[in-house]
Amino acid sequence: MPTVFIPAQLRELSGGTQSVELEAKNVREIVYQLDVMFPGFKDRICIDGNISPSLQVSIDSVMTSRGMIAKVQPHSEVHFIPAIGGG
Amino acid sequence: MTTTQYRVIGSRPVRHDGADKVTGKAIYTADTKLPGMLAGFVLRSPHAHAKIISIDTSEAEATPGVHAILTNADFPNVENKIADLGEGSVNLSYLSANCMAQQKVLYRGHAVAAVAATDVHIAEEAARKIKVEYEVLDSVTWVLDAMEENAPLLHEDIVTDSMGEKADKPSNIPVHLHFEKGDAAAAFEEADGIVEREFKTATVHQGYIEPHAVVADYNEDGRLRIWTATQGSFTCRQQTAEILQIPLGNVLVTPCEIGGGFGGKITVYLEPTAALLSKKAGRPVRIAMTRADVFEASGPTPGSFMRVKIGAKNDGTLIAGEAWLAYDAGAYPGGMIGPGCMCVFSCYDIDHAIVDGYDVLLNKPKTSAYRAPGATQVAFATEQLVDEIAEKLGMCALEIREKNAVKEGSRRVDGPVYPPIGLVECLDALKQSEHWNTPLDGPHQGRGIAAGFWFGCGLKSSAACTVNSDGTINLMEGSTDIGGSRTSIAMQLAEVLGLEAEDINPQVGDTDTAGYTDVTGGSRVTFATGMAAYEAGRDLQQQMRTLAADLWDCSADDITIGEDGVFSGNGKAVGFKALAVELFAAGEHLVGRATVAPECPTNGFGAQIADVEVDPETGKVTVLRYTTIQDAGKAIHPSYVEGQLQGGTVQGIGWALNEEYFYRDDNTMANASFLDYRMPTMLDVPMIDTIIVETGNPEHPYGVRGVGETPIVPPPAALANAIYNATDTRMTELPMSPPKLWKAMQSEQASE
Amino acid sequence: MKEFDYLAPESVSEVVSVISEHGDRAKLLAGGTDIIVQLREGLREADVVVDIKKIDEVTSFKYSEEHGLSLGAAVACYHLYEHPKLSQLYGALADSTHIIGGWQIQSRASVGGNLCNASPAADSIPSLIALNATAVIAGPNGGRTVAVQDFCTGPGRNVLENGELLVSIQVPAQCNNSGSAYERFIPRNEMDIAVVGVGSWVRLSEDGTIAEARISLGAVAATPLFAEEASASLTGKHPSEENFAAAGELAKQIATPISDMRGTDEYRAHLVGVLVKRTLTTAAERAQN
Amino acid sequence: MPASKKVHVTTTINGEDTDFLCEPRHSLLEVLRDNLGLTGSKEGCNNGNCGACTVMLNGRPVDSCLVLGAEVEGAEIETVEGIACSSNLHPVQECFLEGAALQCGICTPGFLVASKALLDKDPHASEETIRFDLSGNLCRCTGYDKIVRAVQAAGQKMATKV
Repeated sequence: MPTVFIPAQLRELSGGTQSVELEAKNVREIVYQLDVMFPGFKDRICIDGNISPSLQVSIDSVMTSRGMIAKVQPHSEVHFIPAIGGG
Repeated sequence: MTTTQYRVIGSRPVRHDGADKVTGKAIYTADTKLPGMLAGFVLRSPHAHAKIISIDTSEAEATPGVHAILTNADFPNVENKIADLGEGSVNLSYLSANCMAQQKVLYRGHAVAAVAATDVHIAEEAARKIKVEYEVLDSVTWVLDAMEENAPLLHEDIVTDSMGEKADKPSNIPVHLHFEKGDAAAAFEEADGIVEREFKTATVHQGYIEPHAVVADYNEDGRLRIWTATQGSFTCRQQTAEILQIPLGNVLVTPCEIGGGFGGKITVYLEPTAALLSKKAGRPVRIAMTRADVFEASGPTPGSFMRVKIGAKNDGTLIAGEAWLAYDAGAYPGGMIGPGCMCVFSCYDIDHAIVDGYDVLLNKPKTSAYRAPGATQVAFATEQLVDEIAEKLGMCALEIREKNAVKEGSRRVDGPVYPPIGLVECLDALKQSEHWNTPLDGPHQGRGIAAGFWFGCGLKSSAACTVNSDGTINLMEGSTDIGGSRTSIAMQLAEVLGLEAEDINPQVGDTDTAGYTDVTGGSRVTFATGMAAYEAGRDLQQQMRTLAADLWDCSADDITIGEDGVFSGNGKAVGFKALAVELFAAGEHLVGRATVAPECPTNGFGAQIADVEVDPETGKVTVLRYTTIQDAGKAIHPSYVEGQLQGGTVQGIGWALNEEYFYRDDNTMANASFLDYRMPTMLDVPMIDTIIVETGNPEHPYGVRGVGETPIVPPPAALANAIYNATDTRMTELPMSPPKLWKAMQSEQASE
Repeated sequence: MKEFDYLAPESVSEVVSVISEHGDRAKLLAGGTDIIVQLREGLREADVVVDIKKIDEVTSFKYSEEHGLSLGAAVACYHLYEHPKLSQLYGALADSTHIIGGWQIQSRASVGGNLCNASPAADSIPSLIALNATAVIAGPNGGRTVAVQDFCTGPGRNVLENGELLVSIQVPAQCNNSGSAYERFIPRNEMDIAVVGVGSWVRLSEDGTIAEARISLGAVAATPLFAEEASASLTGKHPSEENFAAAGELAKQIATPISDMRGTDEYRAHLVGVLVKRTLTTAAERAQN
Repeated sequence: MPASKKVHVTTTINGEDTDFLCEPRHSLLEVLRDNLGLTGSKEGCNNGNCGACTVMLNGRPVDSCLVLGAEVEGAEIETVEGIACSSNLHPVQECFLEGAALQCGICTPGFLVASKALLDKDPHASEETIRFDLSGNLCRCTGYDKIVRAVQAAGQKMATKV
């Protein structure tokens, strides 16, 4: 099952839990399940149903631009991290 | 390590745009002249923070030669919409208000009105006749002051966002970030050695030699044409269309040759203004910033306050890290704090770390990216602490870095683990270098080293190649060429097709002709647009294979394409050119195309060695020798890779030693000129030796990693470490200018 | 930039009449490296810009062993440091003119312009003062001369009155046993404004002691200063590091520097000591050679 | 305020007799770029601190932003456009290209004019001399390393050609 890391700033919602494993095929499924497990999770990282533009999703160290529809593999590691601009 | 032998890649052809650029023929934005073109001038705020009470343009309007005057009333209302600009996102209302102040001016240099006239002098004189009544407000330019509860508030509607959680009252802190990995508090308890310091860095500017410039022609049919100095024509098109609230498809952006950017020419400043002036005047309008405008109203990159702490075991293993970072955002949110947090410990495998970061609004121009934005500041802190703890533990500065360097599988504080990376290889190259193995031999001299990291991104790129009847190729791509990228992109296409670099005629297209391409930034162009060119070449080859099968009376599957681009099958072996000529004669006109969107960061690591001599009487630092080492994955055009390393390093040296925004008591900038901003001249730096490490990037067909940004990261830290080794004085504030270093040396002597 | 008229008279008297007529609204143009920037940035305004480079007297220079150097006010900097003999005789002036701006600036900027602009941090003025130079002025009531050390009256202000212009600068002849040097401290190595600048001149006696010395300080007061006491203290002394350092300490006493983006008052005062010592050392070496 | 008249100026630019009308306030740089279409000389700062507008005025390198157009009556001016001889690049141009001594290219015209002036004076100029004499030209891209080497290489080419 994919491992999802709970951002440190949202661990107040997860009761300190740092990561969870859950059955999911894409980011949307992850977000919705986490929102059930940790109510309020979705509102913290989404705007208008999409990942907040100030965040990006890292799946196995790849910064996906696909947001909620990005696919995850059975052994994927998923992080929600700040978006980066470059010079 | 890549061992493949290439024909074109790794060679050093003369760049395609070279002759134009050494004869003065290359056309930059300010060189563009359209029939009937007017000159624009932007009137800017003399105050750091003020309410605009009224603007009276009547006298200016009556000036002969004036064709249009613009104020904030002419700008459409844009909602608080967040626009994704490919590389980062922006709130459009802030972007618009940064182009033309709305109710308040938030920094000296903030645009308040603009004039278009037959001549720039007339426009300027008319602009000076515009009467703006201000109510001057208290202002703030130091990051910690701006965070105070009773600080002058820049925006009434901004509250702190802590990953989606909003504070209940407004403040100058739009964003608070927090990261944790492991249990830092417990790890510090177990540490045998701990070092902690506070650091400050000054606001610095990208310092491109070409001031921002734009030409806009708003056509009667609603079509807007823009020629501009931008790092990204597509993002410029989007920003302009969104601010003006016009359809994207109505805007054509032609990127002219660009005189440097370094991250500072991504945000639009002048385009909407020029467009609206053109619309009002019914004629094309050109606006160019003055150098003072550039300093006061564009860029810069954040000044910062940082408190960083690291802990290690006696054997030198770094086990704990803690960082508290506050970065200037400037007048609007969206600073560089995210990457700052993610880079503070990015070179070291530290199991337990905690990082807090704050984006802080203050009365400076809105900060923008500058080469590895946010990373140089934190490297200045961490790389000094690493030296300090090594000294405490009796280790050598290189040894402790080798022991703790991140490698494949190391996890960053923000979570992701690294794929294969090259820091260890860079440190090894440093260790083997002639520089490292040559001792210093004079008084007041010192050597310092530092490592650096920047993510390097992929984003989206497109390329199309049209085959000419002689088998040469016109390559159309969309990446503004700031430093020879046309050639490094063309070389990758030449390599795959078995051609020479000179057989490719690369062109940077405008937004109507090139496929969508993100900015020239993020160290991505040679990597991603190069990949697009490679894929376009592959596309062409597949088409040619199919067509050749008809020609040669065999099945396409029977035809193979060699590494040298030779098509072989049915007893024939024909190179690209010959086959293309044959196909053209047979009536086939070929176009290859590709779009790519690689998503894996290219992870550029580097390490640098600095030798300095410090004048004990004046505190002036002379850089004696410098070596920059960088993992390029694979260097396509080594000369231009070296150029990136050397240029980034010298920018870092400037940041380290003399560059800074000075503020007067009224919080207006005191040194908005090249004379007083003090970027390095040729006389201030030595030759910059380079060592290119090539670890190969598995995500790119030729193994390319981005190299543009990382070289600016280590210099302040490497020089601070060198200064310490020369003087026993730890410099925790940038720049380490002579008055500051002299003062610090005096205090050091007094405390001994 | 605001509009102005351009005139290029061919005689000093024509200039005098034009600037007498226009007063403060006329600005003289020699090398232009200060005045054009000031007009462009609105720091000064003019109705008429008077180019003085068509006038022989102000664009030429001559040297004689009897009268020394007569340096036309508009002679560009490079003439001084590229001239084999002048650069040797007037080391401090060669030092100064070689570091005013970059090469491009030195092709245009003049010592006379640098003097008239009267910046406290001007690089050539401490050298002129150390060399005991005199300003030769023409005006509606005829000519007059003023010692360079008395020429500047404040930042950007000088003794020139309505209708007057600087025609040339008279620098005394040099003997074999004199030498001079100018050094400034700047954070970069070129293209910068002096944080402190010091010009020193010494004449040695037959016995190797100092017969006479003149030290001048820049950027530590509203005008460049002649450090009279520090200079006099060296008479009869040996050119040694200690004596030079002691002169530096005395020179510091007349410095009243400000703190600004170029340095603190404390740092500037400290630099006076360092640069007095360094320039005296170089000046003495040049005198000995 | 006086209504300033345009000034008629006759001069030689890149060997060609040229005349133009300009306002007294127009700089030589503005005249070259706007009146004469010689946009090779660049404006980087407009106050003599970057060297991007360097041209030769009567055989000396000057910042053309600090020269009034009206001043150049009877003068000889050479700009970057005049460095190449018909279709042949000058050694200093060749060496800048071969040595990758430019990135964005905006400072390049100024560097080329100043470098050629320096090498005409002394093709064997030392690194120290090169760095001193070209310190009035700012480059933000290259870190100067390749520019210094290109100037040195051009000096060698020029010395052997003579």
